[in-house]
Amino acid sequence: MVHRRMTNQIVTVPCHSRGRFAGRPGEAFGGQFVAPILLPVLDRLEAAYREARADPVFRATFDRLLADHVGRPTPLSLIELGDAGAARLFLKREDLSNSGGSYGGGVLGQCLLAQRMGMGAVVADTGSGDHGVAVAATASRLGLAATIYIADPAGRSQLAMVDRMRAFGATVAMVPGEASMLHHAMSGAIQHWMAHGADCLYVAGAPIGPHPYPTLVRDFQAVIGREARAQIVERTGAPPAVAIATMDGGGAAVGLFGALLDDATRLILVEPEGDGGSRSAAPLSHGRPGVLHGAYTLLLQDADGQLCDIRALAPGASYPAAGPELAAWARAGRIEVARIADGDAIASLRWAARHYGLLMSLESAYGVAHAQRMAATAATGTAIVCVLNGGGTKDLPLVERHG
Amino acid sequence: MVHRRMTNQIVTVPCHSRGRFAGRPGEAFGGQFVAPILLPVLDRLEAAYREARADPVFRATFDRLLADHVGRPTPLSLIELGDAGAARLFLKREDLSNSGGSYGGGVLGQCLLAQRMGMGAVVADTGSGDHGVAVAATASRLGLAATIYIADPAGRSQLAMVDRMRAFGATVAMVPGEASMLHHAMSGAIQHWMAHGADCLYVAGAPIGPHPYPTLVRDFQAVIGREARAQIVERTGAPPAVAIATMDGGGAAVGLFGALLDDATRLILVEPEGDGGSRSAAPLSHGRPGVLHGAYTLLLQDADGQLCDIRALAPGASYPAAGPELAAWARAGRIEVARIADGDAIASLRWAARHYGLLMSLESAYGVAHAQRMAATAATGTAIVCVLNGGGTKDLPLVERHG
Amino acid sequence: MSRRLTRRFVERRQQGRAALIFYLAAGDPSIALAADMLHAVVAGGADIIELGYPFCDPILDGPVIRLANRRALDAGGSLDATLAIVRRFRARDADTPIVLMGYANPLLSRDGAVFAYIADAGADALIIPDLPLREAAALLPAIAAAGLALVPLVSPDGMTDANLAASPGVGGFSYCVAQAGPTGGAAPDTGQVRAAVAMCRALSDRPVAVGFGIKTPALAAEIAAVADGVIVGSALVDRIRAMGDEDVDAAALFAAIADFCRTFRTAIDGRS
Amino acid sequence: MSRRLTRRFVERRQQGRAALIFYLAAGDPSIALAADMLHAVVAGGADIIELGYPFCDPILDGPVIRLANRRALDAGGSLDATLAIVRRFRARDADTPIVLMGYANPLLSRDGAVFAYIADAGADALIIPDLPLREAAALLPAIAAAGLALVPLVSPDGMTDANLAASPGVGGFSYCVAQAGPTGGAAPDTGQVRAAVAMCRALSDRPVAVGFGIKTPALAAEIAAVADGVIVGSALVDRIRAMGDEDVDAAALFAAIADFCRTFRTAIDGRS
Ligand SMILES: Cc1ncc(COP(=O)(O)O)c(C=O)c1O
Ligand SMILES: Cc1ncc(COP(=O)(O)O)c(C=O)c1O
Repeated sequence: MVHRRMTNQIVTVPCHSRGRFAGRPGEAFGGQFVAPILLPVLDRLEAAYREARADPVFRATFDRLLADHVGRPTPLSLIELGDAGAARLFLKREDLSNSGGSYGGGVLGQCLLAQRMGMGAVVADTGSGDHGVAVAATASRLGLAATIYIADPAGRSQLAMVDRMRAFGATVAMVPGEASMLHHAMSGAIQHWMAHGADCLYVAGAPIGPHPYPTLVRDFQAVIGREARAQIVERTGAPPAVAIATMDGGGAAVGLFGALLDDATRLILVEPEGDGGSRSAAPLSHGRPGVLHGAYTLLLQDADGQLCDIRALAPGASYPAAGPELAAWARAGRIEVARIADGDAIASLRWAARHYGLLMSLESAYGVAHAQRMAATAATGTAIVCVLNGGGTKDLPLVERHG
Repeated sequence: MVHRRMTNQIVTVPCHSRGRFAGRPGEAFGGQFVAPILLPVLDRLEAAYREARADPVFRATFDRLLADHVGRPTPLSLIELGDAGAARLFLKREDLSNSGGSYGGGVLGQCLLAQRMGMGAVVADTGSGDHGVAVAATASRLGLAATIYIADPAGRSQLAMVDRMRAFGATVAMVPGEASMLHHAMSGAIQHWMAHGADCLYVAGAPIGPHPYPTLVRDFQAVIGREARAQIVERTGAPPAVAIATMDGGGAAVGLFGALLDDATRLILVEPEGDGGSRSAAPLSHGRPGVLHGAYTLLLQDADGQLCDIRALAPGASYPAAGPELAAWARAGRIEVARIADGDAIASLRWAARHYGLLMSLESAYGVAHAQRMAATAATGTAIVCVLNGGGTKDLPLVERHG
Repeated sequence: MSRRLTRRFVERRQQGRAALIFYLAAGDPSIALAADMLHAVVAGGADIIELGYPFCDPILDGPVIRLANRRALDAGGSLDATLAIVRRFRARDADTPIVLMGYANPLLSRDGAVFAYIADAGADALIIPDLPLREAAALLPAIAAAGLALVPLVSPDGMTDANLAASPGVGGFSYCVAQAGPTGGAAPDTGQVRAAVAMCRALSDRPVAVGFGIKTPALAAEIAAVADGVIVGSALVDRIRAMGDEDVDAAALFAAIADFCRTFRTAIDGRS
Repeated sequence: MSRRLTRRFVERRQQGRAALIFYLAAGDPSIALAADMLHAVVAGGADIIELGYPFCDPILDGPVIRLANRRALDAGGSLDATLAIVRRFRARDADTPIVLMGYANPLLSRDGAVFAYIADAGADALIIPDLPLREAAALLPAIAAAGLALVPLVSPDGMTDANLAASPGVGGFSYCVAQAGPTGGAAPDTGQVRAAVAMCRALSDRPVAVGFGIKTPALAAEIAAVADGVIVGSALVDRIRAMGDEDVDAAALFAAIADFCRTFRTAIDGRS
């Protein structure tokens, strides 16, 4: 009896009503695969969100702090591609927000929920540091204590991120010895949360984790897509022909795409292909369904169900799973999935720095590399929007080392 | 015959028609105190600017790149001061622009002029690194070669700034062994310029230097004040009661104040008082007239006319002179001058990080510290705007060391 | 077969003794020694074995068991290897129930025959900490059909999804989690354990076994006085790790492990 | 008195020799030795001395002269100290013109009597590289009234503010700057210098002295063939610095400096 087949999941996919996202016929991603101790916490969170969504005061507070704390709206930058017959490439500048990353809306919404639920603390994990900084900054603004789990940082750039989190008053917990693997930091944060669920909310940096997290993150991040859509309509008269985001957890992607689902826009999620080996961080392309951190979704795993040891070049892209809703959109054909190799992303990062004075994070560069590729063959004037998840200062030592 | 009197300058202050700013009666700051070799370059620059200002294409290009390169408009953040009877403190977020500092407009305008004059290169000096990064980024966007002079950087944060400049393709020249003194970097840049004046434009980071630089910088930076004024009118119905900027060269100050001169707004320029000793960077408060880097203005100097060896805590605030127009405004009573000690600025930086999740540069913190002080006694609802010159990541090691 | 598990609790209750349950990771420190390791634990007085199939991200576990999972994986451990160990154990022990413990993904990434395959190897029940009843609901028919039982976990502050606890396929015993943090934590407060056990009894008639943080024979004895079973994990795993640092042959290893388990057996039997 | 300077150029022209001008920083390496250092330079054949009053930010100067300014400041140098040195020099040398060279700020931060004070000390003219004629215009009456002359600098690519070059108070000679960069740079091209000198002659009847980058007797001789004066700065300053590293007494120092200057004198007189 050999059980090494890669297809044919358990046919009766676990399925209850809440937090499920339909993929192919019969496929439902999401769920709440967590220790029973977290279920009451998740149920409370879901109820609080339902209430908050209907509460005009909550919505007004959220909008006010999007402006006064996150620094929204973020700009949209047109990159001239030289050639007169070229496509128009617009970059949605999430790097120019208060904490310098694309996490502002999702973090603000979740922290406001923690406050509404009477909690005094939040906990989060961070790979590149951007999400940790966003959580630390927002917790500071709302008077919450924050604990941030990060893989023991090696380079000086990551140390600068830790310095920032500490300046905001956060406690930074280093998860030792496990390279830059985001999912170990996440496990640390979730363990912390399990031990302090009554007063402490886990704040997700991506639309991953158990229900209701993917829904919360999608809804709170949707401001990215709403702004981008309005900005592009203002500048070109129509929604974009193409929208592109990198799959680094998917917080920016779900935010951008969420507001464009009803348009004719092609939505393209770009996965880091790595160097073809252990660096591939492409769960939508190469994963199969399974459970990680509370969600049934597409995972990079071996035949035994062990997670692949991803060592993606971009520290923010080393999560071996896709968010369940993104997995569903991809399986259902609503979004396209592309892949870009590390070398091409680095070339794109350098190109933008050298020719446009724009230093983007390595995570973002996978999406921009794909956008460049599409722009080269697209019809004249085609409007392509790509979200920049963050700034690249932190990544320069990495890029240097890549040679 | 003793010539140690600190007052009684040469009564017939050198005076020609161009680039003079009237201070007290009989006082005229500015001028072109440069080696004769630079005069034709300055004359060409002045003529080019006169032409450019009248050219709608130049203006449209400037406006387009303010949006698509600099990422303007920058947000305005309201900081809730807790207390219901408090003033309203608005921060103009220059930190949330493409290069993360308040230099975008001035640098863009000057680089466009270099391009218009057919030059292929620019040169600049930088203290904190912010101006150097802005010049490197903008030169990259416009296809100009950039050389940036910086005092040999010590800390890892300044190294990160150097990494950024290099990523944009700039050549970074370290001025050795002279601590963090901006004016040595500036002398290096000016020497470079003198040797390459035909093809290379010096790009000023502050409204200092020989005519027409103070005027160029003021005009190109005015976008800061125009935006801030409009944003505050939109939110409060009127221009701000008070506008505050730190005197770190004055690029942000001149930009903010320039658009508010015709309002009833109190304009307050805050000088770093330091620890009372060699750290004072307060040329408006403690300087007397003299010539530095091409301009007749207020300088921190000894009785012999030697410049004071400023070792300001904030690397961007270690310039011993005020811009000539700011000096004139101060002497003429149009702006008020205040002073803040290092310790108070650091406390303010920490306060904003801890309570508002906002990490500002140390330079900015002098202004914000004064704004806090004023807000404490101002009438309910008084609108105070303070410009944030840049982000504080680079300054965290300094703040740490200060204890 | 979950009946073997139920029968064992009934026997022990009739004897007035609490059931002693040891957790260990299948393949730690070696696949070759694993079946004999289980026999040694039984020889030391275990009534039931909780056998962990290893996972790379054991999110409910503290450092001791995390590292044991890592060692087991490095030694070639997997769900298949775990079931092979169970088969070898069953060849010499048809009585001691084996509860398979592990995380959801290695099961859910298999096809629908996985539960039959597990039962066929000789395991009796399942503990899957990240498969709460609301998510297990759709799988319970297959679990029940295979003759297995999914052991429900009851948290210190109550049971969520209590409505599903009586479904076919849920059973074996109630796993009373003594504290909120990960495994291997501080010793639980006996008063709180007493309350938690009472709550479990109110929720169902199943036997109640208590785990998490029970690291000494004395504490095990205290808990045994109020519960139907006591579960010891990190303490045994840590002992196995410590033996690995000593240079002993297999026989000496098994003897030491049996001796270690016996200290718990003796303490419990002295009290219960 | 600028007449002393004018007279010197006339004398040299009549002798068919180019004037040899040396720059040094007042007070480098010591204030006490400074006047005798000037006498040594004259003994070595200097026709005119360009004496730098030190400034902390000598923006037109390369590293050699920057450091000399630093040394002079560290030794207590200042405008006052420089003028005291001039007074001491004048006590024994009433003939050699002294052109004071330095930056604008130490002058402009004084009161209006500063030019009379300078003339009174015995200096004859001023070179102020950051005071172009357009800025000097308002000061020229006071300069002229004190009997001084502001020496105009003429850049390689022409003269700006040429309309002001004939104003009273401008004079002494035309300073033909041989190259665009700071002092102490590479040797200028003789052909270019020839063209620059011709341009200076077309602009005014004043004698033309050439400076910047003239570091060897051979080059000085080549320039002397086409100009009325040759200015040597960094080469002498660097020699003074090098002597400071040797442990010699004052007499030996002055002798060595005089010898150094004489190599230039000899080379020039051999050619011009
Ligand atoms: C997942 C898991 N880990 C560990 C243990 C044991 O807990 P401890 O290690 O605190 O003794 C159990 C008990 O069965 C368990 O289910
Ligand atoms: C300001 C200044 N520095 C230096 C020099 C000499 O140039 P160099 O050092 O290249 O010989 C002169 C010549 O007078 C000068 O005016």
